[in-house]
Amino acid sequence: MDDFYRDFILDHYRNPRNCGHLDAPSASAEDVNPLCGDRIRMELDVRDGLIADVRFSGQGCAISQASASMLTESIKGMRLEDAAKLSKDVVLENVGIGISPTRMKCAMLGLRVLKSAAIGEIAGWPDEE
Amino acid sequence: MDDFYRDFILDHYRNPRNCGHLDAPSASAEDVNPLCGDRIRMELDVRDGLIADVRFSGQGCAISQASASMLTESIKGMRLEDAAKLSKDVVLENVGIGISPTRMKCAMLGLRVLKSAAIGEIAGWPDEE
Amino acid sequence: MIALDDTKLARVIGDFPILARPTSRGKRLVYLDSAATSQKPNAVIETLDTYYREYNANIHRGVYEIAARATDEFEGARAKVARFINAAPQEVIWTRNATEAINLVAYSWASNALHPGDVILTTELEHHSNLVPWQLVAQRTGATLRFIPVDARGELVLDDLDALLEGVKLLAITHVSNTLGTITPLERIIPRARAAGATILVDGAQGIPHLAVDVRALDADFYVFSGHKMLGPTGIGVLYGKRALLEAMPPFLAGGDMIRNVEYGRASFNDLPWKFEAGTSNIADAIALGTAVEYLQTLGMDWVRAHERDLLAYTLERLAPFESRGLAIYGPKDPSISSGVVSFNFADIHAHDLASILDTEGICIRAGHHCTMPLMDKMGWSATARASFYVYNTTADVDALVDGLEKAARVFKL
Amino acid sequence: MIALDDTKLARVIGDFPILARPTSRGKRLVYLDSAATSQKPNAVIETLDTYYREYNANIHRGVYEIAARATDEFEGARAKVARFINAAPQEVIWTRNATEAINLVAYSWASNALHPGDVILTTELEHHSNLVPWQLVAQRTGATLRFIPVDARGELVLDDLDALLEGVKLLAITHVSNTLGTITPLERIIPRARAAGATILVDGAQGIPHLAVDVRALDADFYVFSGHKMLGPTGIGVLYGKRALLEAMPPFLAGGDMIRNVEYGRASFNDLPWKFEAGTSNIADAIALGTAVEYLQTLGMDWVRAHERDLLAYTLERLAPFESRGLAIYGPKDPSISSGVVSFNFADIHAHDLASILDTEGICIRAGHHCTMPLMDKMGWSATARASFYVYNTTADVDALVDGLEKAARVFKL
Ligand SMILES: Cc1ncc(COP(=O)(O)O)c(C=O)c1O
Ligand SMILES: Cc1ncc(COP(=O)(O)O)c(C=O)c1O
Repeated sequence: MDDFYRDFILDHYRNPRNCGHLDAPSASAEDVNPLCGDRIRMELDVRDGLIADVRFSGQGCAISQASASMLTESIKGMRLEDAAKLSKDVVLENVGIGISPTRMKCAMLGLRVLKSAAIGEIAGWPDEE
Repeated sequence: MDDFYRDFILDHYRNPRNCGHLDAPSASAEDVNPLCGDRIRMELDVRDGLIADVRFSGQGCAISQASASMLTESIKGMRLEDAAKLSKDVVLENVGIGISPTRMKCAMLGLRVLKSAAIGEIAGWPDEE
Repeated sequence: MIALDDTKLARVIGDFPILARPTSRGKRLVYLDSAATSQKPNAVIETLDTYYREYNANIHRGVYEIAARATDEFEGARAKVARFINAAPQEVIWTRNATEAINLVAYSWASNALHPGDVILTTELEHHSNLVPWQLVAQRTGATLRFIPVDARGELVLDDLDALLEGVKLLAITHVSNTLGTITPLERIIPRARAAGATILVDGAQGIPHLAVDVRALDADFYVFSGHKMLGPTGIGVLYGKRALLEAMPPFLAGGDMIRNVEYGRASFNDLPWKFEAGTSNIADAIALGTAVEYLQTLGMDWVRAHERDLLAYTLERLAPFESRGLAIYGPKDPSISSGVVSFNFADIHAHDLASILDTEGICIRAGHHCTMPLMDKMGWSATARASFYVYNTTADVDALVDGLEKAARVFKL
Repeated sequence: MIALDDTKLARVIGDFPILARPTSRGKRLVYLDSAATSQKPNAVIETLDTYYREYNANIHRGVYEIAARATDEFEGARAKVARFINAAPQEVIWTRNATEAINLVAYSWASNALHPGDVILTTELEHHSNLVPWQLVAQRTGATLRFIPVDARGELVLDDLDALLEGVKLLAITHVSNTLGTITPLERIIPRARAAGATILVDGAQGIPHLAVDVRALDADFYVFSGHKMLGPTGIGVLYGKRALLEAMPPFLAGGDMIRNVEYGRASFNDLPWKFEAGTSNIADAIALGTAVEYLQTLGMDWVRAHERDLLAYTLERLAPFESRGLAIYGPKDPSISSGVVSFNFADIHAHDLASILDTEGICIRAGHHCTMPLMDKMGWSATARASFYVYNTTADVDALVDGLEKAARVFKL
């Protein structure tokens, strides 16, 4: 796991992108990882079926926060229905190096919340699909 | 245990002495061994502090029934207060050969009920005194 | 008929270390009390050993290596049990034993779902564990108890089943009688109870060790069992429940692991199955139950059932000559509707005395009321002797029992 | 100060097989999570093994040899635990864990004894297991919850204790905080709660593993604990209760072993302690907990306490230089009022990341809310890292932790 914390991960952790809130989000969701208490909120601005803008907020470990930060970058401009179908690979590709199974839920929390926002109900854990 | 079942034990089991009921017992008690369901009732006729007569009834294994039968013979004519203080030795001497620990409560059920009748409240297990 | 030189059976026996240990009198251990608790194969014992020597750690919240392994093995065991009964893992709740599982349903479901006048239907065969909790529920809720009667052979009398089912909110019924071995005809009873709108709990404590169980095919709402009767360790059991029912039920025990979020003033609760698992689970024993289930699957439940049916038939055949000498055999004498249990009394030898005499020969049977006092009262038996079989028993064990009866006859001068 | 070459300590370490097993990365296992669950000595593991290989049998009702041995060992273990806490065997009820013991009191005692307006007093330090059951009791009975506050150091504020005790029917209080290590001043609180007429339950889950406990001297009405945190196996715990209280309480779980007499329509119940033990007990693990208690007695609880106090002092000394680099240490920093627990955060490294990095070095610590979410909220911590000690830990383990912190600082480019 120690090789996970590369510079760009720490950068996303310490300087999260798209962090904060939208004035009038057209979709949003929030969830916690009950095992560790990490919490993430995602707010989307959807126009013509496309994700025009996104903000996330929350607290937690470097894995959950950096993964969420990178995810917001990946999805800007994406069709909402495609975002709803994202698999865990998007997160795994963003972070680059395999995450230990015990921390997988940390990495997937942002994606889970994004998908919940996209489908309008609580989504399952992406790693259990 | 197989050497326990000598002729006189089987005789007491099959032909219990002092078995039945008294017309007007001056003291009585009844109890079950919750582990095996054996049940014994003791009725005493006490005159001038002496056990003038005794009857027992019940159902159960050869150990409990024969021990109770022999006990009734041991206590006839005994002072009630002495009966109340009887130790498990009276039973062990009657039956003659050591009883396995798992069956000790069977052997002591009659004595426990007798002591309960003598003291007017539920007595403890004689083997745990 | 089973051959004693059956290599599979020989291999099975070799898997159970306790069977190789002579008694203090130097006798071979003839274990005929598996309905009380089964013996454990090496694989199960070694699972416990490996857990404590290699990866003992508290589960779910630990990020370090041994905690991850413990969590995986623990949830993996749940998945094994779920597959064994054809359920989803979320529907498998760990409990201490079948009794706790029944009480969980009694507290969490029945205390809320039952109201004055509602009827709980059960049978006259039940173990105290599937009777007394409902007596207490009846006291708490004002519901009443009703019983499906048994006949003199120990079979359920279903003639009036539809009348009995009237107003029934809960049917609580055993899969197999621990006293008589009767397999209840669940496939005939459950559809009618379902049609009558009843919720159905099956006490599988004596069912699942001996019969292939598919909870979906059975269509029970709840199915409960104990690990220790199916080659698993003591201290672990299972409540299976249909997901929608479990989702709707409030938690039973509260504390660590079953919560989602807690404030000083209030709490919300975790998803299934953890909602019903409060405090540190019996981690080691749950994992070992997973091993027990694998062991049974490797044997094949069809083999298990066939083996026990054959043993039962052999036993009835060997015991028949004793009937003229005062042996009374209780329960259905048809191995096709009976699991591996034989209950009996021998002349005027009390069951406890019989058990003590057999013990001197290394033969372990149970004597007493088998936690079915009302059934004993109804049948007019003060106690019975009970021999019960499992995967490791052989015709040689039955022969030893028969020799033991001869010895008892000699001791009691019959 | 403890010397690392202490021969007693070396012998202790040798008794724990898991500590001799390197991690998958070839690191020495540095186990600093005993507050979650302790490791087990050979003697405990072997007790389980011997039980299953030599005398596994159901207890109390069996007349044969192995059943008699199992019964003797099971009740013998109860007697050992009773002596360990200075109670009578009848006052020692086996449960799965501390959580179940608390829930037993919540259902059997509190649901009957508490009424609308009654107050349950607890503390802001409690583990969810000693909080959520009382929230549910309050919902069921109309009682209200009140809290003894903690200060910023994690010590209870007792200034207003007499006012807080007004109208209190139940005081439910931890002996030791699992998150901060705080030892609560029970000897000051209990007499005042007693004077106020409260019934007193002490959550001893983190107390009894580390401190000598005499329940009579403590004058608690109930004292609960888990075997797995005190060198015993998972799946077994204890409810100690004063005899008169337990006698007056109705049964909790119903079923086999806890009954005296059963008819179809009603049942009467067994004597203590069996009245509260329904279904087949966790026989093997109860016996093994007896072994764990013997092991602790052989070490001597005074040695255990002194060892942990010394380790805690050493840890605080080694961690002090990190404070200028962003290390925040929580909880009382006085080893005389703290058990072997250190909770901390290091700069902006989240506790989970810290735990993952330490894991790569074989160091096992816990990260998160430690089942004390409300305390975390109050203190304003989203998570903490926690290192906790037990009999087998050494200054070398603390040194490894310190090296691990240096590594984490490098990884996070602090
Ligand atoms: C203070 C405290 N109370 C109660 C518990 C619950 O113990 P168990 O999970 O063994 O029931 C714990 C265990 O984490 C604890 O630390
Ligand atoms: C039919 C039946 N139900 C329930 C039980 C209770 O099982 P446990 O004691 O493991 O809870 C038993 C065990 O004897 C049983 O035979």
